[in-house]
Amino acid sequence: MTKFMTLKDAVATYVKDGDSIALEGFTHLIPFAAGHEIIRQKRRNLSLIRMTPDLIYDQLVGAGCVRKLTFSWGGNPGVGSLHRVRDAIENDYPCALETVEHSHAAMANAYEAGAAGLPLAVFRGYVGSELPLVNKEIASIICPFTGEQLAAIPAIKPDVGIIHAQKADRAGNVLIEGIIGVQKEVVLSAKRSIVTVEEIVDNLEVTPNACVLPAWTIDAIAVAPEGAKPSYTLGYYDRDNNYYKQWDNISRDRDSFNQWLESHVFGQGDV
Amino acid sequence: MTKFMTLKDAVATYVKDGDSIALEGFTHLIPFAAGHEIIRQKRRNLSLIRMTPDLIYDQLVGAGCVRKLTFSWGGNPGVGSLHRVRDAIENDYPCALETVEHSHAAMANAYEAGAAGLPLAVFRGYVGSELPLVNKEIASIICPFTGEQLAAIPAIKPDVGIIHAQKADRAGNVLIEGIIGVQKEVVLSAKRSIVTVEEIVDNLEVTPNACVLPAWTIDAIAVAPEGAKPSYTLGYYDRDNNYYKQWDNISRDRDSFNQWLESHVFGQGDV
Amino acid sequence: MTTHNDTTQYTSAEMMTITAARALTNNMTCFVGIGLPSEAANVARLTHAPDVTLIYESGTLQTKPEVLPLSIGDGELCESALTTVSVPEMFRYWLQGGHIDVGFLGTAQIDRFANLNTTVIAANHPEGGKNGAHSYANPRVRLPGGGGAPEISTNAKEVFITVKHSKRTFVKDVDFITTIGFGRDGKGRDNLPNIGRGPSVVITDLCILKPDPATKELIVTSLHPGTTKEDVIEATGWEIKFADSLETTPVPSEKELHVLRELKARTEKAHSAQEAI
Amino acid sequence: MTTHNDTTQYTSAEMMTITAARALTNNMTCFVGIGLPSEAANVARLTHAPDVTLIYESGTLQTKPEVLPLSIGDGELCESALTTVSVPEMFRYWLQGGHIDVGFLGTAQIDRFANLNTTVIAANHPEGGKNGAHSYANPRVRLPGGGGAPEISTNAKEVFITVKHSKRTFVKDVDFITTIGFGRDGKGRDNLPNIGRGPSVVITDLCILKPDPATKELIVTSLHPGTTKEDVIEATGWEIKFADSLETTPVPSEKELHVLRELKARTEKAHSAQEAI
Repeated sequence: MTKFMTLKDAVATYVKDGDSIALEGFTHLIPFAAGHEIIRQKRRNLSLIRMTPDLIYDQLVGAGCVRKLTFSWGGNPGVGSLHRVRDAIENDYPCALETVEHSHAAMANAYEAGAAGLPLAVFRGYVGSELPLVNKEIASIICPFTGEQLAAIPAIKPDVGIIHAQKADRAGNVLIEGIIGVQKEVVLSAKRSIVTVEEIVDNLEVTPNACVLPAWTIDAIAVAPEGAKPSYTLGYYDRDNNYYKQWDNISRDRDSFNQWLESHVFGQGDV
Repeated sequence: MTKFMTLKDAVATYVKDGDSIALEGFTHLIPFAAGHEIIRQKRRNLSLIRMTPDLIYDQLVGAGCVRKLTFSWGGNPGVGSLHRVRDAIENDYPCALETVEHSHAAMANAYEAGAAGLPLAVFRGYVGSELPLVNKEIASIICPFTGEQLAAIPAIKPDVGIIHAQKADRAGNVLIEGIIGVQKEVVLSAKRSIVTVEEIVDNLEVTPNACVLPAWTIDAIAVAPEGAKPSYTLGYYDRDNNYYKQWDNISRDRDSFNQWLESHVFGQGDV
Repeated sequence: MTTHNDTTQYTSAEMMTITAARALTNNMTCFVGIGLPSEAANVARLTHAPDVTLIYESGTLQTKPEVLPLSIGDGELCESALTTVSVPEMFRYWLQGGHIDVGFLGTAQIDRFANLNTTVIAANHPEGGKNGAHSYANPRVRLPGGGGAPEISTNAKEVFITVKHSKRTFVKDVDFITTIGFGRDGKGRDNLPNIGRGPSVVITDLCILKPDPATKELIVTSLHPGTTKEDVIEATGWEIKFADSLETTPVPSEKELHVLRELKARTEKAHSAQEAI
Repeated sequence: MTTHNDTTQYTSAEMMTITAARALTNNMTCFVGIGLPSEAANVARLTHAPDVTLIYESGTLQTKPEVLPLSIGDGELCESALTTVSVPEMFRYWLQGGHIDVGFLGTAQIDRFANLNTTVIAANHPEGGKNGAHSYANPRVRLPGGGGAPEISTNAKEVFITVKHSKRTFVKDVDFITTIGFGRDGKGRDNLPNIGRGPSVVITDLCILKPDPATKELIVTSLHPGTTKEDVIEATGWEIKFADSLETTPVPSEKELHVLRELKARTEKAHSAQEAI
């Protein structure tokens, strides 16, 4: 059953060197607090999966935690490049980074297939694209009824799924609301899962079809107020778009990034 | 764009002899009013699709509207048989009835695939079952990554999808709440769609992830208060379990069924 | 339904339901079939397993109905659930996704390898054949069909079955395998790493049966009080075997009987409340 | 961002956005890419097409943002949407399911067959090759990647593209086909009945281009006021052709300019409101 624990304990217990990990949240509810805790605990050789690596993976890559990155759109949204990711790909700094590149539709389908317990995702994708030339994961199947060739890629089933959500009740059931992305899929497909929440409440007070993850689908719940900042939590705080813009300068230079890392991650106390 | 119209006009405009039609609603929100209107308009040679044929299809079959039935559980829930369906299968009364039989998982996946625009559904199903011996639609594919054999069946894409829902707003957006079954899938996969609603409201007043069908996915909306009775509409009225029990006697006998048909369907005025 | 106020007396149906309820424990997630399994699962929840997670194929997750549903999608199931998901999501993410510990099923026919038939009864039909391919089109009795069972049986980690014991129901070979137990030869799950381990217990109104670990043939492991081996042999369509260490099933407790009877009385009242046609 | 209060004056960027906005009509469902397409789509909604249905890949259906989103999943998009679905549902049911009339895309590189490259710039790299297979691993410039575009381009019924015109952007052959227009030879969509008809218009800050119906090569069909053929030739990396009946794009109206400038001002204000790191 679900264990409420500190984020420090949750990461120490469930995140191991070499794990494949998906920290998801499609722009909304990106689990930054959990990512920073992974950096603080100096996990290494992680294989990270995320549709949009975003600042959170720029930080994890820059901190040297990552050896492999699976993604489908690798920029700083509306701003520009992820400089730490580029430095790793282009210059092996701070270490070499292998990449597996997909489209959004492919990754969304692969998460769906993972949650559905299937070994593969089948979809009408990559038609005419040259991504299959550079990603050997992309295969195809033939429909036995129509003869149509459809794209097939392996389902995503990470060792650890990590998401941020609005709230949990005292039994450990979790409500996700707003842009829910692939978060349900990540928790249901992962071998182990960690959920950070803004708060714990007596009653989730939900409508009949709300996106609620039952307690028994989650391994650890940690309270992390503002745990998605500079991303946002609907109903709690807005996206800090200005932070995203400023990240461009901070991350462009190795020294300024390392200073940021020291003061904003390692310099922060336990959560 | 969506047209508000009477149920009579909606059926007259969008339901044709020989069509494949899915009137869905998993126990909840079964579109009885729409089914009765189809009987009144004497549609013939319909190919009906429903996971649980329920009383609604017993009535349509008994009324002679149907030549083919695709289903996955064909009883009167908690009560017994669907006598009109059995009479059609066993004695060709009032006409012969072809059946295509699936499991729930298969049909749920086939509706999902239809909504997803795919020609086939792929799932881990029918393992060890003898249904594939008697249903030639059931095929398989081999996963190119693991070699696992998985079940494959054609996607369901009906000519007409018909559902009942709680309410529409004045722009024609529809809220479905509670046990939502495969209703979204039916509307999204059907060539034409009809939705009956309990009422029209100024504002749906929904939470961010409510099951709402945009107006532009629907061809016709008809107001049909209590349009799901003796099934139920969450928030409006309960399931009439007693009606389901009494149906056993009414439907067992051809004469008593035909009397019921005259008085309760043909004898009813236009909706 | 006759109710009994004397809790030292109980019917064989009550014995069956309560014994079936005891198979569920507090930390299980159970995909519940309608009818006998639903009754047993809710008795479990209202007695020794208050936190057992009940899931119905209508999409209701973690539901706690006050009265038993007549159908798999009664309003009560949704209103008392943690949340309700679509039926495709239920079958894809929750069942096939591997989140169900126990699938709890009833059946019309069951054979020695715990294969279930809810499709057609046809063995005595002149056109009938054993493998179903021949008899299906022209059955003696047309049953409702598979519903959720074929995939519940393979995608849940294990399966409990509860069904009344009779020679008509307990047959050597089912007329049609709607839902696999262990296949026609007991080896139907061998070399299939991605499916569950299948039926682990069958609870009837006479006894408890479990598959022999080696052959997968159902054998009697416990007799309900007052039931003899002869009763079981008489009600079973194959040469039924008994475990060496044959047990006697504990009698229902006062609390269990009280909870079951209250539940059935509430249910009866709720389902009769509405008007006539 | 410089704003202009004189609506008889406008920038080429404003001309591009407003011309792109005009391509959308009131009854379309549009899958909106971030950046220029999002700006154009919202100008359309705030001017001539108040009921245009805007859908973003973050799952927001029928959204009506007050300010432009910086990212594809800003809170504004969800709060002003009819409803928000999961990202798998968005790509499976809404895009692949065939409910999108127009996919509105930007790009980093576009070629004469309207193929788009947002993956790698590599043609000038010593290791680079035209088909991308070779240059991908060691690019001159690593771009963000495909995101939603590869499947938007094939699953939407048609595609609009808006991008600034320059020789670096408008190349004869893209270094890498992230997203198909009409393929390397213009025949990439032939005999594929289950995909959309592809790019129907490209709107730049200089002109409007459309694919030749026969060859699928992009040709200029309308020049923006003040733009010459030479300007376009100079900014295009292949021998660009002009339609016989070459039109002049209508100038922005006062209302369009006002709406665009107000939208950008509101957006600027909203995105700068938060604290520094």
